[in-house]
Amino acid sequence: MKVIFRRPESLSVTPTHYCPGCTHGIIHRLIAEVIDELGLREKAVGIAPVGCSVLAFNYFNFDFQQAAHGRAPAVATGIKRARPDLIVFTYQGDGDLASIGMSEIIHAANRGEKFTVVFINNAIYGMTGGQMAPTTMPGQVTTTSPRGRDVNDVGYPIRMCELLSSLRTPAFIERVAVHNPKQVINARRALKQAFIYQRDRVCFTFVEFLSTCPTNWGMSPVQATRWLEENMMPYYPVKNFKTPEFTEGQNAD
Amino acid sequence: MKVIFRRPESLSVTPTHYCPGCTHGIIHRLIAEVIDELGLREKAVGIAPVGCSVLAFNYFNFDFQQAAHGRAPAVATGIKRARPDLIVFTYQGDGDLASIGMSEIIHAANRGEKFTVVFINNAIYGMTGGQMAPTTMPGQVTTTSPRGRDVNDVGYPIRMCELLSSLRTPAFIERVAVHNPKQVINARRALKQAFIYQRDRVCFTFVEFLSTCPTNWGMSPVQATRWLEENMMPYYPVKNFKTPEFTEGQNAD
Amino acid sequence: MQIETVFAGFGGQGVMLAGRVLAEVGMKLGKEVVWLPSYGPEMRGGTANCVVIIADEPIASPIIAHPRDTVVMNRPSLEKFCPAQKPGGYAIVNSSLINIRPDRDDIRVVEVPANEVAIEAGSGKAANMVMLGAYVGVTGIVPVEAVIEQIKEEFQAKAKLIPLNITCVERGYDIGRAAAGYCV
Amino acid sequence: MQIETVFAGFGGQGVMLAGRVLAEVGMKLGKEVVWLPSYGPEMRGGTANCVVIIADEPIASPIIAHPRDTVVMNRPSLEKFCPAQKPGGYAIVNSSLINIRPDRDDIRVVEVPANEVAIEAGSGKAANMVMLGAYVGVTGIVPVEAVIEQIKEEFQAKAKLIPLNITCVERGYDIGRAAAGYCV
Amino acid sequence: MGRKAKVTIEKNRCKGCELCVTYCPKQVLAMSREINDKGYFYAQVVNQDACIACRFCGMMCPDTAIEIAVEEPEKSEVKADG
Amino acid sequence: MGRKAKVTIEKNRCKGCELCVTYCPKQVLAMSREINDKGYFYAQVVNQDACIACRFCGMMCPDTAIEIAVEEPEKSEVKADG
Amino acid sequence: MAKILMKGNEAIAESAVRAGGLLYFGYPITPQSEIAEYLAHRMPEVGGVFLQIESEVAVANVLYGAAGAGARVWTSSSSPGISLMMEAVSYIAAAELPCVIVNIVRCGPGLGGILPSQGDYFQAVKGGGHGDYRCLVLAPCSVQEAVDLMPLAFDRADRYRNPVIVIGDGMIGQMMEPVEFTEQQFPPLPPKDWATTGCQGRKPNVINSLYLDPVEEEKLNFKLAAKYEQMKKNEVRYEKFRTDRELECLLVAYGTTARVCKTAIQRLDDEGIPTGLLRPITLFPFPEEAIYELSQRARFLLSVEMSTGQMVEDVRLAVGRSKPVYFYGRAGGMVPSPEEVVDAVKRYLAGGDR
Amino acid sequence: MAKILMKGNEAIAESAVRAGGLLYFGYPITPQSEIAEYLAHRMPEVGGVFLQIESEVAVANVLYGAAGAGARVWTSSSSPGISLMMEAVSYIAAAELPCVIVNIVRCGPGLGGILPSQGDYFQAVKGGGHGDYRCLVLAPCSVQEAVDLMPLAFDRADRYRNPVIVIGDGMIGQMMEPVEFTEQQFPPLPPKDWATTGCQGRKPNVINSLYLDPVEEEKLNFKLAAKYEQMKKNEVRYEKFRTDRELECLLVAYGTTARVCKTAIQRLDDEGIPTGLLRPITLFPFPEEAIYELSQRARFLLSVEMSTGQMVEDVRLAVGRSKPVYFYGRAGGMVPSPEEVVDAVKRYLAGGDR
Ligand SMILES: Cc1ncc(C[n+]2csc(CCOP(=O)(O)OP(=O)(O)O)c2C)c(N)n1
Ligand SMILES: Cc1ncc(C[n+]2csc(CCOP(=O)(O)OP(=O)(O)O)c2C)c(N)n1
Ligand code: SF4
Ligand code: SF4
Ligand code: SF4
Ligand code: SF4
Ligand code: SF4
Ligand code: SF4
Ligand SMILES: [Mg+2]
Ligand SMILES: [Mg+2]
Repeated sequence: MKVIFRRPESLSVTPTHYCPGCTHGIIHRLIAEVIDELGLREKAVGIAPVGCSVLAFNYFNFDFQQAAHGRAPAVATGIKRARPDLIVFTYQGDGDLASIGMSEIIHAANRGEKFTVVFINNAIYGMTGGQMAPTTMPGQVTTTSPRGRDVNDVGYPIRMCELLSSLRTPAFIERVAVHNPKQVINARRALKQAFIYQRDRVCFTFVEFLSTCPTNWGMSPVQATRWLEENMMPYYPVKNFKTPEFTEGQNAD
Repeated sequence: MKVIFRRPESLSVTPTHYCPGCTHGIIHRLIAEVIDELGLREKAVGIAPVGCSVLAFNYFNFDFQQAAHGRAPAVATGIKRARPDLIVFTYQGDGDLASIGMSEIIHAANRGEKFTVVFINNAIYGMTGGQMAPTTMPGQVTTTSPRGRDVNDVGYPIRMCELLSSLRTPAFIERVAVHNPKQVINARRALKQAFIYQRDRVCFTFVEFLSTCPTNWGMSPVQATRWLEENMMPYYPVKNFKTPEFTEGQNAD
Repeated sequence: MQIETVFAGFGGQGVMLAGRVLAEVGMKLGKEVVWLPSYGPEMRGGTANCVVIIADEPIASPIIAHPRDTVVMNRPSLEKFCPAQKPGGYAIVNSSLINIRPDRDDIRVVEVPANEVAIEAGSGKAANMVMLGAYVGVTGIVPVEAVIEQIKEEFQAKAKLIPLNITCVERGYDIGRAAAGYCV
Repeated sequence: MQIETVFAGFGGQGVMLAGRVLAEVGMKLGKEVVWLPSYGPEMRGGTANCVVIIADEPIASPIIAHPRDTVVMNRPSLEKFCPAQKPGGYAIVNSSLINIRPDRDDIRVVEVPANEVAIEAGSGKAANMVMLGAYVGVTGIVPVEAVIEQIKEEFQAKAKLIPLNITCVERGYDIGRAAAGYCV
Repeated sequence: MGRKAKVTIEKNRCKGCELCVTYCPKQVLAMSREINDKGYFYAQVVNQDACIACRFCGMMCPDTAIEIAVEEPEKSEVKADG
Repeated sequence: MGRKAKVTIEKNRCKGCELCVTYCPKQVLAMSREINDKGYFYAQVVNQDACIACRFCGMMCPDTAIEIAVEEPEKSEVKADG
Repeated sequence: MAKILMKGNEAIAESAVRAGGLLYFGYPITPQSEIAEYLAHRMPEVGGVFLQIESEVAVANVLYGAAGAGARVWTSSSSPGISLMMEAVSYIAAAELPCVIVNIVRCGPGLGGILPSQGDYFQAVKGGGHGDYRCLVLAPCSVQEAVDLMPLAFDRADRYRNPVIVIGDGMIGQMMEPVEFTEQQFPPLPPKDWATTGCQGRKPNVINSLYLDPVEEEKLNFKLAAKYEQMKKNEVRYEKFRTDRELECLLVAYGTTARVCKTAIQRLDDEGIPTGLLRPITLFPFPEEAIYELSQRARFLLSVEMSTGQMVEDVRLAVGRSKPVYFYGRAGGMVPSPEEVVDAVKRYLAGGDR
Repeated sequence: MAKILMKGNEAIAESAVRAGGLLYFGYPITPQSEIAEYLAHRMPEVGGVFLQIESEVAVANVLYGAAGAGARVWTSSSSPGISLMMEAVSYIAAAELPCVIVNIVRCGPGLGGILPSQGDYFQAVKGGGHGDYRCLVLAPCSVQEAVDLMPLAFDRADRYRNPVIVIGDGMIGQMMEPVEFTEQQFPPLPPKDWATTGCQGRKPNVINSLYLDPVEEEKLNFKLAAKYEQMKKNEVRYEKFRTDRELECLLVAYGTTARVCKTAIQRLDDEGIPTGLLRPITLFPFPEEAIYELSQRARFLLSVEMSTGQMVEDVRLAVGRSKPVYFYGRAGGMVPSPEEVVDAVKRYLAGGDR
């Protein structure tokens, strides 16, 4: 028998602390797979955010830094400017990236820092117990929007891909999802593309993952995948927003 | 003889500390004129940034707060949430708003805070002596880009109107200029519109002014108006980006 | 007099609620009380626990290294908390899920098949109330009637759960009373 | 021995440069020197000034409440700095722009029509060098040759400005020398 | 896809989320009635023969509890879906 | 626009930026050869009669040094260009 | 009113609402998110404002704005979040604006952990932001005291036009205790005639902290310094516990550790070692004189903290070299047990490890 | 090498470059923007990195990343900008990363003014961020000393894996003085085998400050505390001026005010009032013992600061109640003159206003 699917080398054996069915785990695996596949493990530096994935450094088999809440893009800038030869990615939740870290992500993107951002949009603050995120859906009940997100009071959810795409500099921006196998396959492709662009020092690369938080959404993991599909997908279209034009040749691996 | 043009009531007599020909002064006057015209002086609260206009509170004849660098939109949020009946505007430079204050402006805009932002884009840090701003033009020489802004190293200038327009919530966004009388007339119209929307509690309102900094651009005021026209206008189109659709009726004053 | 009780179990077993009910009852009886949850890293997925202190005098330190009593609903909790109990204290052990006993002869241990009892009463989710009832039964720390009153108040919004929970408290109480004899 | 000199004028009159040239010369002569600009709110538009200290011993405090000498290029500067001078000091006054005199009889005042002299030499912008030359002429604080050497170095990149500036220093120096007699 | 496949689920890694079970196109998997060491009802293989080695279960498992093997070696071996 | 206009420039408010002079469509204004109290060459009216009261000079003046009056009262008086 | 059992965080929130703290802006962080969550429910009921802001940096500047517009405004956070407020707190103090900031301290430095700590003492008391300023700092040791101190915090903030920090730890925030809400009476406050509320009928008001003229800026600095002296005169608060006797040791501790110390003192009494406690309730102003006075009755002092030694400096400042001042601290979320305190006292009594 | 006349800010920048501080990230702020401007030219010449970052909050986190990747990295700012770095500085200290932060202090609190001040003493010395951490703090009093201390700052940052703050004031930054760049020798440093540089041939490295287990977090806290004790033992630096005699008064002052004090001492000598100066060069660790020792030779001490009284607390801590410690301060950009210091000394000598 030949093994055709197993834990990638870049992922450590340590079991995660994530709740059952939380798609953080799927995204971790995709990153590890892509890094293995591109042979980048020994040059990789991941950056863990503050959020449920704060312990991500325990789950990967390569170097990691743990960043202050929202500042992972600044930390990545520091690493990459110090060592442009390293492969650097941030892993950030929506509270981390789209709320407190808004300035850092926009400016890193706009400087065209050549690292990869893995952005986990689960429409909520997972780690702190389910408060409203900038990405929380209209009407969605959270612990700090107990009557549902009121767009007249706090505005509409922020779409980071759209926002970043309006800047001229950042060149690879894509939104993907991981709530069913088809989406996972597509997500993996996009993620790999991002790392290739980084490896080839082409551009800033950004991949947004629609992700679930069964615990704070108050539903089963399977329900959560459906809720994501029905509620988030229409507002957060899964698609490529930007691909560097001038580098078609480099796309192939 | 009938006076048809004079210093508006909302502007104080105090001479400004601005350099000769700096268009900060023109924009100050426009604000004062609009506030006078709408009869809002006694309800107005301006917010001065950190930047050349840090002393703006000396130049207007109504209440003012001086905000920390970049945080004027947060300060405005506080005032407006405390006293929704007041007419609140921030006055911010491009270093203030587009660099250090990026997070605050995006989130205030996205919450739809009902104040007005007067954004002064002069493509440079004026007050601190001419360092590069996020809005500095490609190739433009500044004290921190002595070889000209290198877009491969620090990216392209940020266009705030375009960036904010990609958000769903903020509804009135316009870019204007003040480097010749025609532009001034247009700018005044847009600014007035913004204050009307605020007064009627319709939406977040944002007016970007292309402005000159003769001192740090190293040219005469008149040359500066031409440099702006030739270099900034093509990259920063003067136009309305967003107008609330649902409020046509309220547009008239 | 001051009695400290640790309620501990898996997250989701309802140990926090059980402790809180006891604290509320203590307060209403005019005692000094503190309810202190652990909110450490173990919150997500792992074990949950809280300490309830009931005392006649103002409570000085809410940090209890050596509680008198424990109410443990799973094995890790027993392993963690029973060794630290004061001699002479009580340990109420959920024997439905725990197949060991505290390795001590200076505390009084009562085994309660809480999950079985609760399932029988209508839902395994109310095992915490069985444990609470048993604890009250064994120790007499507060009158069981007061606990039942508190349950009514607690579940006001979900009234249909009241009978189940009361039944569980009562059945636990009976087990506790019965055990009180031999365990003392 | 320690001599403190304030160079003051409008922004753009070149007082900072004049002071710096003096400090450089002092340093090259093996003296202790400090050049301290005011960088306060007056920077933009208003007056500019710097203090130069030249001393034989290490300089303790660079903050000089009472300078010995002043080189003032406009009226506000005269009004601000001359009253604080030490008795016995020198005040070099740009009479092209200042039509008053310091209201003191314990300092030695030399009036220099610096702008006129500079315009005559080729450009009013070099009035600062006239003032510097005059100051050196009056006080002999450093040899004028050293100043001229420094000017050459200073304007290395804009070599065509060297002759003008040297001429201005020299003319100022002559005025200063001539005045040295009567003002002492 | 007709080749024989073997899906292995590491019982004590499983958190019982049911994603693999739900997204397996061939009902190869089902949840257990017992709990594992962590206290979860875990996923198990109940119909190995129906497996088409599509790897969907592995792709959906957040806890890398699943390993999939096939009888004949293939070209792109460990690559999951690249 | 044919009515008589009077433009007044407050000499010591002027910073000599030349914007009014440059953007006056009728060359009504010019820079002085003398400096004002602040040390600037200031703008002055040199050809009042040519003025068409377009207010451009006032609009461009960053220092509100300019006041403009016309002979007959108009409808929208103090409004500059609204 | 009957007592109700309430979690510290929720009780703080309720007390603030009752004290008229009707504008709350905050950003979630453990172990104090229950404050925001409670207010998300509660504020709409009382016509107040609850708004989640994008970051702590912004929160503190929103406070500035709202306070400047005359509102009773407050926030809460925990250590790293408080660090992000430092620039704005310095602005608030400089502009003399009133606001209340609750810090439910967790372990640091860095991301640290979420367990209780007293590691932010210096930051709160010496001023973690730039420049010469101080905050009034209140440190409750129980849920009831937290409830009682909130109205005081708002009153003093308004009275002194100064930020007031209420410093708790995860224990105070997470613990449930019976509480009673009693209305507190304060002397009338002066009108906020400096607030930017529109200049109708008066000259424009300006909220500002910029003074380019050093004479003016120094005036502000000296004015602020004088205000802090006023606080030192009028606001010192502390509790004495078993200090009315000759003491072997005077313990000094605040918040949670003070409660631990009380238990330790009871045990030490059992062993015949008379020990007392001075519990500062205000950390700034610090009860220097009270400590100095009591110190004269004790053979030595022991500062007990959940830190590696911060308040101990203020204790030493109070006592000078007149009596030995020792330190016992646990850190990282470890809470000293009464036994440990007892042991430490005995160790130093025996001429122990110092 | 011949001396050259250089502005403090530029000299600091040049010295850092020569010390291998080849990665600089910063954000403009008066009175230190010349540092960035100088480096914008200079870094490309030496293959270093100069990058203007969007804010000070981000700058400090960029330092964290770059330091974690093994680089010699530094920044500079002034008071409000430093306040914005507090969270990250706490992270850097917790993760034990080396970096150098230059603070050219201006007046605060709030926006304040751009004139020189020493109002950030507490922030630098006690740790303005959350949690138990300390920075090594170096305070030059001349351009030459600033130049000399930069290589030391980098060395000690690397050696202790700790942030080092170089604290100047506008005076130091703006003033020109003759300087000489001499190469300094330091013992070899251990390799940065903890840095995240790719895990080729080794186990993965993690840069982190999160410890959910209180036992681990406490270990970190105690480890850090031990490191700071090491610093106290090995790094104390100070200058004595005219202290080798019986003194009427011992002045304590650092940076610019120390120079003022020296002039004052000369004048006091002229008047026959023997006075000495202890100038701390390291503010943390503070030269406690040296001050205590010297204090025994003086009738009283006077702490002279450009603040309303900060370092004076550390002087008092050093001296205890054994000798009176007075304070003379100017603020808001006002610099005390030698005359004022002379007067203050005489006033206290006469049993003056205290
Ligand atoms: C400065 C600061 N503010 C707040 C927090 C508390 N905090 C921790 S995680 C988090 C939000 C996490 O949400 P998100 O980024 O969406 O990640 P998720 O947990 O959903 O994956 C917050 C607010 C913190 N640690 N530091
Ligand atoms: C926290 C902080 N960082 C930096 C500064 C210094 N600073 C003052 S103004 C300014 C930039 C001003 O530029 P801009 O906002 O474009 O306004 P302008 O002067 O061009 O009108 C900076 C960086 C400050 N005061 N506070
Ligand atoms: S709280 Fe939500 S995001 Fe966090 S681990 Fe659980 S399910 Fe995932
Ligand atoms: S520096 Fe530039 S922006 Fe500032 S006042 Fe002068 S011209 Fe205007
Ligand atoms: S490989 Fe495909 S068919 Fe086989 S068990 Fe997994 S999901 Fe089902
Ligand atoms: S997807 Fe993984 S964790 Fe979830 S049930 Fe299946 S095997 Fe278990
Ligand atoms: S009003 Fe028009 S025409 Fe008259 S001076 Fe002004 S710009 Fe010229
Ligand atoms: S525009 Fe105003 S300031 Fe400029 S020259 Fe004309 S009058 Fe003077
Ligand atoms: Mg999230
Ligand atoms: Mg600007």
